[in-house]
Amino acid sequence: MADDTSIRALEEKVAELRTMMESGGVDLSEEITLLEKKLFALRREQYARMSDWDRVKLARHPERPRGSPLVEAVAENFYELRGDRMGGDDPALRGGPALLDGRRIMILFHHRGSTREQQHACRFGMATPQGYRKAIRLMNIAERLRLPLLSLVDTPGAYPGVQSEEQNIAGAIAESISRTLALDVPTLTVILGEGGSGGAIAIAATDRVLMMENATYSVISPEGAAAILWKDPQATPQAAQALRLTAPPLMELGLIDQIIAEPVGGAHTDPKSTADELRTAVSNHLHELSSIPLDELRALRYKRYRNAGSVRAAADQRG
Amino acid sequence: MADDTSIRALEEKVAELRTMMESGGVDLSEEITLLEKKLFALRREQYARMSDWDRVKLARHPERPRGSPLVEAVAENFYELRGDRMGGDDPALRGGPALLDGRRIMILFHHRGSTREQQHACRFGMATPQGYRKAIRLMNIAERLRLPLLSLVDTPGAYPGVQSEEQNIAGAIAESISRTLALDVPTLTVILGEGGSGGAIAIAATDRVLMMENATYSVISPEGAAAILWKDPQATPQAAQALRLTAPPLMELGLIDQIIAEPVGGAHTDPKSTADELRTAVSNHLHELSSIPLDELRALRYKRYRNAGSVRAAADQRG
Amino acid sequence: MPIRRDDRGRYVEVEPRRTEETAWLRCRECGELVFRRKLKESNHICQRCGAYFFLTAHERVTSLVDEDSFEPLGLGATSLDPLEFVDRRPYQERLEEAQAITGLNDAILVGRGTLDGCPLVLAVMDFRFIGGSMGQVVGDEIAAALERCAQEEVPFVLVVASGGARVQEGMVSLLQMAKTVAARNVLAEAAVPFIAVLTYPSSGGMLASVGSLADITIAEQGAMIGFAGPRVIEQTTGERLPAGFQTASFALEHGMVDQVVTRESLRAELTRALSVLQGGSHG
Amino acid sequence: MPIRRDDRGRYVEVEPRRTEETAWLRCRECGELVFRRKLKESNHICQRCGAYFFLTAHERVTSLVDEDSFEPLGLGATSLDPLEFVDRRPYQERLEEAQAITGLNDAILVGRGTLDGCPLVLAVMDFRFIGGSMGQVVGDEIAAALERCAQEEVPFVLVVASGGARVQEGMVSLLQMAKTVAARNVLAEAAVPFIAVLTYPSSGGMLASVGSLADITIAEQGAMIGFAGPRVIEQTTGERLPAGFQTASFALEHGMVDQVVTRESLRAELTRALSVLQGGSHG
Ligand SMILES: [Zn+2]
Ligand SMILES: [Zn+2]
Repeated sequence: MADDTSIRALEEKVAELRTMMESGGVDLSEEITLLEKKLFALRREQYARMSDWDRVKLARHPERPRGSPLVEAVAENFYELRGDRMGGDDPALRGGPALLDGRRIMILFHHRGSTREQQHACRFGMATPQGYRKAIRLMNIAERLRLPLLSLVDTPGAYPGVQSEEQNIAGAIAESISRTLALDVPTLTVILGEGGSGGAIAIAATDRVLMMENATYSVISPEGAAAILWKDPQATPQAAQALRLTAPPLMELGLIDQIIAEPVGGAHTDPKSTADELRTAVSNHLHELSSIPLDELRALRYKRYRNAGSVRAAADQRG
Repeated sequence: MADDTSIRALEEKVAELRTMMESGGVDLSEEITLLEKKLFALRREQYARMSDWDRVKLARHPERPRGSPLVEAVAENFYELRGDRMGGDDPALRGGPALLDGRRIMILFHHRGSTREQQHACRFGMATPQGYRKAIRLMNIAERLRLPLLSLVDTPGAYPGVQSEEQNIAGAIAESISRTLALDVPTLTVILGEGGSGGAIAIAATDRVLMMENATYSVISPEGAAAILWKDPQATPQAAQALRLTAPPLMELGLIDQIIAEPVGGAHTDPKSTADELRTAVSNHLHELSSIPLDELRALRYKRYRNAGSVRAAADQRG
Repeated sequence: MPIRRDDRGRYVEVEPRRTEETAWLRCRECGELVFRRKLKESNHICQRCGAYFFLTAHERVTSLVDEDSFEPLGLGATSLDPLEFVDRRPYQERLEEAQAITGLNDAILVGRGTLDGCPLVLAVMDFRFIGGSMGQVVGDEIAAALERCAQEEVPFVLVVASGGARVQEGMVSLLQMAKTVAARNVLAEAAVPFIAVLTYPSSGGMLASVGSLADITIAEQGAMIGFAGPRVIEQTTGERLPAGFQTASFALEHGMVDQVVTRESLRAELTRALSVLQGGSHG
Repeated sequence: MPIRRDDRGRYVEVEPRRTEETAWLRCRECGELVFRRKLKESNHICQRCGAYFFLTAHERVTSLVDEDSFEPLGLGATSLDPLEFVDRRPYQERLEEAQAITGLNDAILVGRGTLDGCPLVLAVMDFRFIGGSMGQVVGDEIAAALERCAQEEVPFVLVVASGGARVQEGMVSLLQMAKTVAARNVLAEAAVPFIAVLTYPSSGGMLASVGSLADITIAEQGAMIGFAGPRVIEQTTGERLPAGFQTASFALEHGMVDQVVTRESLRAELTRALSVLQGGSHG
């Protein structure tokens, strides 16, 4: 991000003053408040002129709230279900029943891990066929027990490994999309961080799709697009821009339903308020969805995806 | 089988005479006819006093009609579907759509192989989780395309290997039973040779269950029962008897619906007529089943398995 | 399906032949003599080495439901010995002996109760009863319990301790797999939760049917979970079994169960699972 | 999703930039110069070495349906360039070029026809059109074809030749995965058969959606079948790719397809598949 260094310097200064005050007993609260105001202004200024590529970096920010800590913050009584019942358990795609604002739901979410070991085990949130087959199992349970489905998407994409191909990752994604579309319960997706291509859509073909303000949702990573279309890694920021992977253009294209506001500076600057905003948005949409009869819901869902980015639907809209 | 040697001697003698007649030009047809009559009588006599253990050996007879040759003889246009779409294809449990007596059906069958290499690859008809997951996939297609299901069972049991356990063979069998029971098409099983325990019931919980005259259907092999209950391999014939694994007692217990007659001496003595008998029986049952409305069929199916070997149902029957 | 014992499991068996209760039991893991009354207080876990003594159905029920809340629902049936089976001894005799030892009609104890106030139907198997094998009575009891839960919309909890099918009932026992699965499908249609607890041992036809089809599957530490017995696998395939084969953590690693818990925390775990499946105000 | 080429496949590409037809083509496998008219007669297989030249959509259609039976059903739409995408060149330009080369509106040709008298709807992709990638037009065409098949109860045959999603349409292209799968679900409810033929290449978003959900899936020999491109896998994971990775036989061995057939026998194979799915007197 532009001016990142001056913001960091200011952040460090504030931290220093705090430490001084706590250990030394000198009252520096006034100075701190002033500096924090300055910091906030800088952040807002920077935030306002963020490029799409800045947004990608924010979506990937190592401290961004995500994975099981976020699930625990948003929902209560989360009970993790593990295993695909066919040979494995993928730690990159997780889920289980939980209570959200008093409502029983089934949550699916990508988990990228915070420590280096976790990240390695989770492959930074890139799920395998085992992950998507577990997701299908959890969707079956959700339908059986009539729990609305909440998908929290945050993945660079499905894991591109030899074993993934041997276990038919393409088929697992296809089946997962098919199962999501056929579910006889209300379904909702929030793109939390990165919504990476097939690995994301596998669990995101839901009745509604929301995006966090700084999330991205894309058919390919900007780096991948730069390499393939521009034949030039330097073109990555340009590719990020061209792909229209941030929330506002996707809202304009009619592909998402709501943008969930984040605190100035990004979700990581205030995980608590982020979780609250997220919970409120999810709760509202689930409330609305639950009032629609199931067959109507499925008909609406079909129409939504039948018309998604359709030449005809667009023509109708324009004409 | 008792007196097997004298029958074999006679068979050889007939073959010798035939060769003599064909090469030498001497007319021995009268002698051959006489000997064949004698042979038939011997076979019938032997057949009539077969022990249950003899029956087990007949069910396992290496030349018994089974597997894909039998499928080709019974049905037309068999189109094999391969793969579980999750990583593998089990050659021990096969299937695909076919026409039987002009009716489109989905066939599942165990394949034991005839050559040594085939038998090794098919593990003598012992299916793995991949086989049962393929079976579930084929059942899904059958339901989608409204094809009645025909299961041809011939397996010593599910394959007890390390990888089977790693891939959750128990879960695969359970899911296969569950899918069979929930199928929204008429379903029919024929126990062809060995109906070995969990590996058999996985695809045999159908609307009707038929047995070939010399087939066996058992919760455990006689050898296994002798080892565990008698702690004596010598007790195998006795165990075979005690387990009531042949068709007549299973008919008496109400667990099967029809016994399909085999030629004297067993199915392998006349594969052609065996296939014809099998086709006729299957065709008749499918015809009957197809006249029952599907929800009634599923209610009947539930009742059948709910009452199968039930203490209460038996008490009701006796009282 | 053989009735088997896994020597690698840290499970300690109570000698099943003895009808009279002895005051002292020897821990097979560490050799310690433990006082039976003390053992009960420690949830049947050896206080010296942590080995698990397996629980009788009654002990398991007591450890899981609210005090005095359990009300038996059994059908009161005993096996009809449909094959009139005799091996070295008549099956009838084995049945009577098992009944005398366990005080049960067959290898399962079914009843309703509450867990932290939450109503449930509980079915607990007893390994002492012919290896916890599933014959017609176990099949009938599980099916009836599932149907009842579907009708009354009460969650079903099944604690598995079974060597597999009841060989002495031949094909009648095999068909209990289909029966229990059919009844499980009824519960599914009623949208009522089903939780399975897999303990030592969970194998054979019991695992290859209703035991594998719960919404939530919890393995007790020390459980043996597998379709075929180790000896059968070795004899049939000649394969060497990997370390930790068919243990609870093997099952977790291979995607077969949702959680592995100690015996001490099983009750809390069940409460947790039931509360999320049953809780919620918006339905 | 990258547009990729598999050098291990025995597939020979026609240079896609040339609009005018040359009389001679060079076989990339054996170097032989082959006469274009001769090639057509041999089903676009090099007579010297057996290498496959990939087929244009029109060539594929001709090779599969009864003569003169094909009647195009396309929507006549062209991509709206929803992102107004420009990389080194505007997407609009690429579209126009591809249209000029292929004579198609987009990377798919849909129509009805008969195969040995049996009616079907056929959708064939053309790899020359921006790598056979799936954008809004391909998605719409496939969805419309599936809906038509469901309504008219005519089997659907899809011949895949696709590098994946149309990157230049961004998220609009990704959503075609959901669109085509939704329409496939409609066909399933109508009990109408769907056969997929996977050729060179079948990958990315096309394979991870409708391409993997047929009732019968046939791979053409020489097909490349896989989600991620070999280079992506190697770069992301550092893994070495096994021999025969993502070939048709790899797909068969790993349970992804039902049959592998040569190009010469594909037509007969489709007839065989359709006749068993459509045949039968009792319905
Ligand atoms: Zn001890
Ligand atoms: Zn050549």
